[in-house]
Amino acid sequence: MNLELFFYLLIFPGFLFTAILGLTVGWVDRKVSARFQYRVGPPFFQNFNDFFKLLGKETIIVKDGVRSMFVVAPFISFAMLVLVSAIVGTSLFFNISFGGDLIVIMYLLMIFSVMVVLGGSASGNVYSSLGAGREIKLLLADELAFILVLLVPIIKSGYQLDLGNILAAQADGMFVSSASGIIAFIIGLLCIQAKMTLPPFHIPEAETELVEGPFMEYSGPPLGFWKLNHFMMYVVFPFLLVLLFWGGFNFNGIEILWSVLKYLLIVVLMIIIKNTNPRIRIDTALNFFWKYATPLTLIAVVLAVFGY
Amino acid sequence: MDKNVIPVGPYHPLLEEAEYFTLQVDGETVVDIDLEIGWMHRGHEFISESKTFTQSLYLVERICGICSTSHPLAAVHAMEDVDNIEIPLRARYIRTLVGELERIHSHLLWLGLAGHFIGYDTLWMWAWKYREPVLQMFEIISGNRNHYGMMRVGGVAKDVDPDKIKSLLDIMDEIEKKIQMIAKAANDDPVLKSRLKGVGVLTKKDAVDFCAVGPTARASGVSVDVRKDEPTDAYDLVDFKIIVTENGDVFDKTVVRLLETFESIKICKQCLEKLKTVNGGIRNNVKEISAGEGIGRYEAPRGEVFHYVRTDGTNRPVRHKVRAPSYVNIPTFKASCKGIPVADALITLAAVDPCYCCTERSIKIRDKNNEPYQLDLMKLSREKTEQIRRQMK
Amino acid sequence: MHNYSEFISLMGNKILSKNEKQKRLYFEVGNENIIEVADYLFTKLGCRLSTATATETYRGIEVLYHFSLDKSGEYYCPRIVMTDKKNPRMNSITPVVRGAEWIEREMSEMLGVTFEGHPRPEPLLTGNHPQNIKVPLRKWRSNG
Amino acid sequence: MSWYNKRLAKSIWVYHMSASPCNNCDIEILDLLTPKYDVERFGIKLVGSVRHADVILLSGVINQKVAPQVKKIYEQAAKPCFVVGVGTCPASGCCFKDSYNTVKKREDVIPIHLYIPGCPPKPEAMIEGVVKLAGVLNA
Repeated sequence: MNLELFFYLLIFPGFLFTAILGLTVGWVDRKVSARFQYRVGPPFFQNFNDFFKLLGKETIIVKDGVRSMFVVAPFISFAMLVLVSAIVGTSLFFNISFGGDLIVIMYLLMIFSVMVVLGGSASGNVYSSLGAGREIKLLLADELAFILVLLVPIIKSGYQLDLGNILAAQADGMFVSSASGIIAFIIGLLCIQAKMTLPPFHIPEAETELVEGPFMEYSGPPLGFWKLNHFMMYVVFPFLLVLLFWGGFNFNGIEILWSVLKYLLIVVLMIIIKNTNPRIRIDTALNFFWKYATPLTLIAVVLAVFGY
Repeated sequence: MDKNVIPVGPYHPLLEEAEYFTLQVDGETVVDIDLEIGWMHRGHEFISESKTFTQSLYLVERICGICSTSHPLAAVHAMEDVDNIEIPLRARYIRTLVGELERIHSHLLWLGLAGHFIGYDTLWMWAWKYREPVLQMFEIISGNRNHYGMMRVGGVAKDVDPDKIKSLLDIMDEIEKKIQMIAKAANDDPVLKSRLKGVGVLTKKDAVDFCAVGPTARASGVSVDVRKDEPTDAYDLVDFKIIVTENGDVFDKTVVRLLETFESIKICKQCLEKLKTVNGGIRNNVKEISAGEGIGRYEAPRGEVFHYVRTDGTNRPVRHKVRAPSYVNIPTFKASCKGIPVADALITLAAVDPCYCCTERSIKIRDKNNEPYQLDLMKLSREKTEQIRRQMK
Repeated sequence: MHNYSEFISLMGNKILSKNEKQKRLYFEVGNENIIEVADYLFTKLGCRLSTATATETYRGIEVLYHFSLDKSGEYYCPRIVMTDKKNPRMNSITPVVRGAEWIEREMSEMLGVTFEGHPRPEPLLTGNHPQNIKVPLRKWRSNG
Repeated sequence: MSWYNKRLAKSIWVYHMSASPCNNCDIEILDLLTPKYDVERFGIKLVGSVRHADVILLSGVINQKVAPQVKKIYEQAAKPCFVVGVGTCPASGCCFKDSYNTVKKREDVIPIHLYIPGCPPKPEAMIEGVVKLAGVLNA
């Protein structure tokens, strides 16, 4: 049992698989973005090289900063992501799940964002703290919409919090094919964009305003782990969306192709949104999520309650 | 709420050059802005006084790498103004051609960087992709991508090869099509519009008060353009319009620049057509410049470049004063940045197309007693956390 | 075409000497009249202040303002000569022309001219300079 | 360490530091990232914070006011970090060497490991310079 747990956590749906797939998809992202911009883009092993290079660099710990928090934050958030990927992955691939795992996922993702904020403000740099401040505002903006998005599949599966049951409820039809499902899916995609701080929501780490925001003072391995975290999210969030709205993966014969396609489609959608939008202001983001996205999702929830 | 200070720079990715702004903010709103400069100061005016006139052209070309035609052109205008030296017709067309090509490349460069500043890297890459053919044209005409070394007192240094005019015109056509595409894309983008419209307004009165020049002034409704006001070179022989808009916000500055690019393309085409037929020398031999003083100016992409030369009959200037357009445009930040969010302040700062290499300056905040207002960054970050915590309750 | 006579007659004896060139009018005014002349050029004529040049000559420190009349491309250049090289002082025109602030600050640090009535008479380029450069554009001439 | 050096050579993150240049080298450096030259092919990426940098591209003759900042920024970089002097200015001072405001001994301010001369160097020359640096790492 314990051995299996380690396998799930560290190798298959957990750390190793997510990291490798994430870095690869990160390459896809960079490559597709480059093609968008008439460029060639980086070679395949680029993200791996970047990561290993950062592992060997000097780690500078800022004198003014809160040392412990500064160092620990990237690793805790990394652990959170590994856990989430293991939970999502096991229910996707092995159909193993437990009672309240959607709530657990929500909490773990929250911890991740909080770690970004703590790490950023622990570095004692004014840009980092501004970035952390914006991260909090962004979290406030998208969190409610995201929770409401998660509510839709819960309601549609007959009030199940169990990922396995949600998956099972989609056996005779994906949620995305219903009215409430499609609304929730689109808003969910935007929430993910915000959670991953991809354009147009890369407000906290706005390169030309706040340098790299919360990650500005990081160097060496901690920075490497922040980058890895970012790429791992390319796996975690699309998987979650596939699970909640698109009926999960199926690995029988030709169905594999369809499963891969599902995942790639979400990633490509994210990349397209990323490359065709300038950064918006934090107040515009708040406005967008509170005035439009959240009410829309509420409608979706109501629709779901009435079974549409 | 306490006033906080955001230092921008001296090294900050928003600015290619080292500059130091301090934004005094109240929450996320900019209350005041100050600027401390001198990080780029190289003492051009001092060096120029120890150089001969021709050497001085090499030097003024290196004031700024983006306006590297405007400064030599203004300098030769000033030197020619001392003695009223005439230049051949063909040289006039070549000067105009190079000057307008520079405007195209500079405006595209700005458009790309503006896209980068608001986090729209795709726009950046596109604008810069279509800037390359312009540099290619420069390479065909002058042999260099930047720092063309074309200007001489009494004419130009190199002739445009008549065999290449056809291919130059072809490149021009291609550029025009591509820029039209970008302009359309930029104009139709709703997010871009909402991000730029009504941001960082510089009123007409402020523009006049601060003596702003170039697209900064023209976007605010002040019709000032050296090319029309005092046509030198071939500007009185070609047909073009001055673009003036009324609102003075960042969006209008973008529009002015984009439309100006088309005007420049028009001028370039006319010049190239004329170069097919106009023959003659490209340079009058100027042996010496007599004692006197001369004012030369040229409409650089960013506005009027002003050179003043005072001579005493030797081959060196007694005084060579340079005034770059950014020098008068940058103080307008004080008017256009007040009362807008921090996120907008940065694009407003960039909208002037500031060239600090030309200007030589950066920002400092002073409190009531005129003491430098300094803030412990750690304290600031803690206050910010505290503030956020209060907001979250 | 370029008729400065109206301006010259209006200013009367305020103009100490003048030098007319095709589109440029260089004229000398006394220190006490510069604000009035600048106000007239900027407010009444609608000129734009291009810049100002300070030069060290044998007569003293000269400050030459360049007012550009954009409608016709003409330049009005009032010149002030300060014979006291040790401590040159003159009136600032910044209260009248706001855009002159930086220009006067720079002249002040480059050639050591004191502008009386300037709202912010501190160095512009060499503020916080580690080497504390003083009047660099005068250094090599003032020895002789 | 050769394995690590190879990774480093394939993933060079550059920080662009302008120390009173004429701006031309700077736009040519940015030009490197754009479609025609696209140095992302070689894993070169422009970063905003010097803490992330492996190579500092220094352009411009260093003036006396900016020199302490340049020094400070170099000290903040996470080592190993190399400095490449782009253009004639860091190499010889170009036409500004006689000025009252330029640093006469640039080596005292920042150690420069590689010079790319030219005013400005063509982007091809810059790529060659950085590739040479990578070649040293690979050896």
